[in-house]
Amino acid sequence: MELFLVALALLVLTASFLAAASLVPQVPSIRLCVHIAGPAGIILACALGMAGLFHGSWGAVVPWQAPWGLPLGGGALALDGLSRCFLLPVFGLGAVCAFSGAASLFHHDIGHNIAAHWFFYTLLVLALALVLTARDSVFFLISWELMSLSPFFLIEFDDHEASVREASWVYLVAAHLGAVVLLGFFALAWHMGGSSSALFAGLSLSPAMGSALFVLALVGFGAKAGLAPMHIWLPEAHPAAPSHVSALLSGAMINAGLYGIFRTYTLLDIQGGTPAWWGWCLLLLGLGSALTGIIKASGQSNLKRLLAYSSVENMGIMLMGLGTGLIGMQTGHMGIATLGFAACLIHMINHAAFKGLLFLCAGEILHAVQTVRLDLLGGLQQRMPLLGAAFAVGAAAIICLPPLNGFAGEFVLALGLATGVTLPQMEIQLGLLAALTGLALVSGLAAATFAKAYGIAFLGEPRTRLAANPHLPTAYNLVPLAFPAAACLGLGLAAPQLFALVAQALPLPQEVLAPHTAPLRASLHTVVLVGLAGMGIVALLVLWRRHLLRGAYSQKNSTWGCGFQKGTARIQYTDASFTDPQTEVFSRLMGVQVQSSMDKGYFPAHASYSIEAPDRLRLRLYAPLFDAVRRLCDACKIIQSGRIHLYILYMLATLVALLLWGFAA
Amino acid sequence: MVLLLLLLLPLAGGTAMLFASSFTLRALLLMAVALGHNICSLLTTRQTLLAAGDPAHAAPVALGGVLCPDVLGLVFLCLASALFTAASCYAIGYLRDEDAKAPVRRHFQDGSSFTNAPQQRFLACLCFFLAAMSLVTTTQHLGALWVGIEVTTLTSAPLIYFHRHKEALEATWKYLMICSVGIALALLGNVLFSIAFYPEAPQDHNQMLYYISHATKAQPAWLKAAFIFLLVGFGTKMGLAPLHNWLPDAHSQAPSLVSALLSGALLNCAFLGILRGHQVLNAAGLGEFSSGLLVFFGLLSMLTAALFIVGQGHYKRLLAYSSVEHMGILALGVGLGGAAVYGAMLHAVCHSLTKCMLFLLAGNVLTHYHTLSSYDVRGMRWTMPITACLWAGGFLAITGSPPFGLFVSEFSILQHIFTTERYFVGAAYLVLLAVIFVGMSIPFLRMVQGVTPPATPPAFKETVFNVGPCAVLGLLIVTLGLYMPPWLDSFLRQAAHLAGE
Amino acid sequence: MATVLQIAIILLLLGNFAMLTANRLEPRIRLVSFQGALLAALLLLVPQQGANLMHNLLLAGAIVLIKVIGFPLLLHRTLHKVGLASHSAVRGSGHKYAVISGMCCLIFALWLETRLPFAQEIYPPLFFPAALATLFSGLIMVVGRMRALGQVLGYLVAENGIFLLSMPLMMESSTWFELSLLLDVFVAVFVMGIAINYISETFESIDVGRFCSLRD
Amino acid sequence: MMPTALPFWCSFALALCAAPLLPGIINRVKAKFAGRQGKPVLQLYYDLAKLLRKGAVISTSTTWVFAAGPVLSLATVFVALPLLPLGGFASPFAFQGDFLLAAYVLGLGRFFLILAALDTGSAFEGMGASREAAYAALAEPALFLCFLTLAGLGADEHIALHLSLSTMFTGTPSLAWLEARPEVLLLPLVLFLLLLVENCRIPIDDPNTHLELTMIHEVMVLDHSGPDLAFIHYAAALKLWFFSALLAGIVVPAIFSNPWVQLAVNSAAIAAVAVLVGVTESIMARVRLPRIAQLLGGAGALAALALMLTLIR
Repeated sequence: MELFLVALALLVLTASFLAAASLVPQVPSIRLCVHIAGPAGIILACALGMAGLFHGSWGAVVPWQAPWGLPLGGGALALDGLSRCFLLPVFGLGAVCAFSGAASLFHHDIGHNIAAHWFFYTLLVLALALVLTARDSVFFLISWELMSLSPFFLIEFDDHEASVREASWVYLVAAHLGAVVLLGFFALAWHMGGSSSALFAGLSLSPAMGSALFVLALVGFGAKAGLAPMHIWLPEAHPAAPSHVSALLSGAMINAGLYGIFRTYTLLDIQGGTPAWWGWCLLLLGLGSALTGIIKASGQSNLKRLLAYSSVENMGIMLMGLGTGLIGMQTGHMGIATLGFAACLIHMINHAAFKGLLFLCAGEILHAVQTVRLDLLGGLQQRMPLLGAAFAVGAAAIICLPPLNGFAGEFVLALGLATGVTLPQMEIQLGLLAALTGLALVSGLAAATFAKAYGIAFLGEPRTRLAANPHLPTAYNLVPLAFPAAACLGLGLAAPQLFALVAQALPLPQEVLAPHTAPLRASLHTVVLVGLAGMGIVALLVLWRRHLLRGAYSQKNSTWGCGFQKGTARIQYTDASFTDPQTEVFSRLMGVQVQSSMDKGYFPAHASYSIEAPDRLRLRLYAPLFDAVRRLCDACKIIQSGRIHLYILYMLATLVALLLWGFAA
Repeated sequence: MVLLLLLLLPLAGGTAMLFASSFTLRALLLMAVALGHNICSLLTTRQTLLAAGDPAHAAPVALGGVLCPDVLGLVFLCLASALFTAASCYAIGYLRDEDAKAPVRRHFQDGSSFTNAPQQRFLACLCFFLAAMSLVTTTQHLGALWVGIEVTTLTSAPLIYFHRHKEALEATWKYLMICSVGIALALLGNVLFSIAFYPEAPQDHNQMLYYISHATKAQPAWLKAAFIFLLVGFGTKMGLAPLHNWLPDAHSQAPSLVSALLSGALLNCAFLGILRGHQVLNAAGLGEFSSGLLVFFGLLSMLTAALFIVGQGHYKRLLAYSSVEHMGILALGVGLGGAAVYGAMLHAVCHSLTKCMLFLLAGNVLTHYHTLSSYDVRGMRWTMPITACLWAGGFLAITGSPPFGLFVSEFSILQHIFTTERYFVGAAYLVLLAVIFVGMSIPFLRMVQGVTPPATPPAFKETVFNVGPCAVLGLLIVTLGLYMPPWLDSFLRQAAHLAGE
Repeated sequence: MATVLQIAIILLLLGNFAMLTANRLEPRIRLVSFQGALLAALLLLVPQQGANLMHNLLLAGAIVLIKVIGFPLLLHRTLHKVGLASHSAVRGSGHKYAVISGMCCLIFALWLETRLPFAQEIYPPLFFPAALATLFSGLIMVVGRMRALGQVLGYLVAENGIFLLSMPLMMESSTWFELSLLLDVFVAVFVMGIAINYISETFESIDVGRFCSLRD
Repeated sequence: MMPTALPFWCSFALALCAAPLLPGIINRVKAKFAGRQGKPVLQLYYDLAKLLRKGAVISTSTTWVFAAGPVLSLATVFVALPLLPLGGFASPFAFQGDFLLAAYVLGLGRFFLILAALDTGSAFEGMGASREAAYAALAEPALFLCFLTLAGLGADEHIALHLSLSTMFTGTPSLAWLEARPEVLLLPLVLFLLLLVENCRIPIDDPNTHLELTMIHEVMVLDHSGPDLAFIHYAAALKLWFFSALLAGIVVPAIFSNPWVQLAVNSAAIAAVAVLVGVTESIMARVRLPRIAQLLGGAGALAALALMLTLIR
């Protein structure tokens, strides 16, 4: 705890330094100072914080009382297993993204107030750490809002672009609307518990009140987590933000929404047991988000939008885990509960690693080629092999391929769902198994989507001149990628250990857990062994192949064009054509808009085909809603007509109405 | 004596101002009035608080008991004093710049020519305005309070008509007419109070003390009628919907420092009038009646403000409507009673500081961009970085986001709504706050972000005078959002206690 | 005494209606000054609880000075300055509505009187509704009149109504306060007069119906 | 069935050795139907031997991904195969949820094969890659449903490893349908369809066509040559064995006391599956590409039906 507090103090210190530096004129010496001191402070603080997390028992609850100066609430903080699990990505990605951001901003930032950027970055990390440890409603809300607002200033970094302004606005509105629901949630919880910190000590509630709180939490936190109908800010904000920010937002910040839901559930004690529909609601919402996310992702041609939708998918998978855990608890099947909760946390940690990696890679692509539109990329693997390898690792991890880390979470979740076959009630069995089938579809589509993302962006021939001559990343740019890439591999091989760590954080008594964790750890050990064996086999095969080719005649030549000799990069498959078979199946869900044109005749000279998948929820639901409100407001503006007579008439009418109301009875 | 100085200092300063011919003299005089008034109000506050805590200390009384401040009034007095200081600092820079411009200027909208009112008269009215507010906040005599509020109208009308062009005149006329009529109704409210207590009448000038202590003997029907008239009357001045119509016009046309004072200090004074009535009704056991009305008008004001904020392109009108919203929140908080009253007191403090800052900043924007339309202001962060930074912060503050003071007050009001299980009120409150946030975010962000339009004059010099007061106010609201000094807490709690907690 | 009082009250009501129907500004100004005189008379006629005659006389003198002499002078001066003295008639169709609303207000005031408990006969009969009706007539004039000066007259009438209502409650200690009220109103009208001057200079008319450039 | 290690490893060795026979059998059956003599049954062995000796032509567009495709596709089948209860003997690696590992490991191989295809930059290979990715995604739910149905048959949490391939595919189902649970018979049907999809046989894909525009799997490996192509062919054969072994695990009841008899019966069943594939290929035409998705949907629906019927009992 002490180390953790020192880390927080260091973050505060860094933030105040940066705030001061951002207000003075940006002369070169100050810029240099900020460039070095800002990220260094953040990285040091994150390292300290990380050390603080591993200091002492993982599951132990360590409370602390911070000084508090407001008339409401209090400064209660506590570290427990759940907080530690969620803090892991915050500190890990916080440091890595600061490193990467420092490398990419060092040269590129004429005119920007870099100190302000790093200030808000520090604030975000600090607020995240506080959100995850706060044990008081007001403290939590303040931290939450700081955490929600500071990304806004990070997203609007390139605000001379209209799309960035639009995106930052969408983010701000979504964040605030979610926060408003949370205001209601905490005020209600306060009322129920009688004090601002009562919620965090656990509330005993009637089912109706408990469900009201649960729904408020689900909507408020779900908006942050990017759950399906409330996800629309994600695909806008991530492409607009600088990539190191997207990585942190996607890998660490949206987890805070999940944390909120998770924490809320553990704190609500419903008389007569948790209502059954909670778990099903979460499972359904999770599956819906996962499917929506991945189907939309497969239709995107902007890499960062694709990654953003994939975050929606992964949050959905985590929520499915939470829902499974709830169902397990509710039906008294602790094995399923253990697996579900553990899956949620494991996948959360793993997601931070690979999504952070992928966003950072996307940032390097943007830096190298000036675009992340897949149809303008290609051939980057040959030109930037290390970057390509990092992306390949991330892509393989995100589609949950063993032996990388993504597999563990999905494995545990699928196992939890599959255990449903042993339950006595048929409807629960069917529900869980249907969810598992959905999960299988999601993972299949994810594989197709990331095959597209990596294959179209990095493989084949460059589709544009810029992609053919990219601005090569320096070692400083690449080193930060090594950490999450190593985490993808390392966490995959350390899956049993990760599971053991996470198991200590589960909201279940350890004696209940014990009979269920041991077999799972054994299974994970086998998975790791098989993975290691597979790596061995691969190594052997590679050596054998090399041996075979060494003796034989080999040559390099251009790709065989099936008889078409004038092969150019333009005849390659593009992202639109790659998605086509899925589009045929899911076009309705994907909301794709196909633009194809072809000259008439037998030998068309010109043809083009492109697809776009704008968010229909945003275009068909939210935009018209906002528009309608605006039109309503405009219509009502007639009452301020500018005529003084009318104004005085309003007064007269109000007076008479009040007198009539007051004395009629 | 100190108490009397609160009144005499600005009066004397204002009179001297009429004869001060050099700019430096006027500036010094203004600063002297502001600082002197500040010191006097702090001393008065200290004396009153001491007297409240310990009977051995004598409470300050002046003018034969007409001036007899209580904690509730002192909250607003201190606010008025602080805001006046900020506005005076700003005024020095502002008037110096106005002096430097050509005497006959072109209006940036229709191109018609106009002149400024003489500075002596403007500054004198500013001082008289302060004197009137001091009277309002220190008296316990409803008649004197009424006179004070009427005088604020009469002295602030010339302030609004500083730039002598058509729109300003229109705004001034509307302000003058609507507020005069409104205050006339409030006067009737005073009369009805007297009728309610008839044939008894207070023997000295501490009417409030008498009314509160004898409230149970009064006629409830007359008290209700009196409160209705007070509410409509002072509500007009305070800007409760649907009586708020003068407010956006006057605030948008007045020089920004005047708007800041109107919004931050004057509206509070009018609210004090309503609070006095509420105190009496509370004491008479009719608190439910007055609370119900306050809650209703509070929500109605928030709704009206939301309707006008969404799609509002004119940034000073936007701020004015936001004042309507916040006055609604104040009324709501007081109407809800209990812990919400404390929230309302805190809200009054934080709103005044924030709104004053925003209006002063709006003055900077207007000076630089020569437009009141938020559509034509872009890229403030590049041309005027500190203003933009404070402007964006002010937007977050005024919409009640942490870490600013308004978050604490809005949340404590919300919390009390839920504690009293008025879930529909709570839902309406939250929905309206959300709509207002979305509505305000669009123009504010549009102004801060983006690329500066090509026609903008090259550079804006941010000086101590034009951003200094704003920065100090900004610092104050951040501080209040993170740390509440214990003395302020107890001060506000005492005020809330008086206002019917 | 009571009969005289009732006559005065009836005259007051008739004056209200006359003002609501009057087209031109000058007769309205005369009617307002007539109302001021009535006010002074009523002050002396209405039985009061704890005031002495000297004070009442002083106050009545002040009323005559301000309302009967001061205001008409001020308003006439403004009228001439603005240049509307000769052709001040406006063809308006709104007057019948004004009269109807005046009637409604009277009815409303009578209704309100039945709803309110009157302690120990504060007001003589008809006094309360008449005063309230005066207040409302004033407000209707403010609402219905297009010219700035008309609005000021309406404001004065409303103010007179309130003054009437407060009359029976006056006592020794509050005389200074009533005086300061009168002064306040006078200053208000003075400031309004200045504003009207500016309006006529700037807009070349004092028709505030044209004031609609500030709107949403 | 005792987890006897020796028969299992023998079955594994048999699989490794005999897998290239299966395409030979299929081709022979097809030739017989067409009234031709046909290629030798051991043709693939000759091909492999020849390819391993040859050099490779590697496209200048490619990177290490191109080489990784064949290697990984072979390695992953190597790894996935021992997770199965080969020859009806429980795998020594069996654990709860190993079916997930097997499915994802095969997915890894497929993923890299798709990437290798995209690495060439060829339009045709991209075409194949895109189809492979899409149809694999659709096949996955059906496969999982099959597994779950089998798990549901023996549904009892007291059986250790009830969610393991070794429990699912060692004769329980065949015993079950013998005990009047005819819905289990749907499973071989679905699995057979999945076998056709995963191994790119008619009516889904035609490995022998000369029209690249209609191919799926074969068109993906157009640019691979030499040892790379050998790896791919061998991996494909092993994968065919894998799916045939699944089918065999369902239909062959575990009633043999002698392990070697069981091994023999199992292997015969696998050969029979190959024959069945050959027959299917001979009597059916290739369906149009858009119909494949419907076919997979149908398979999923059948599997879901089987699952529900199983659960209701």
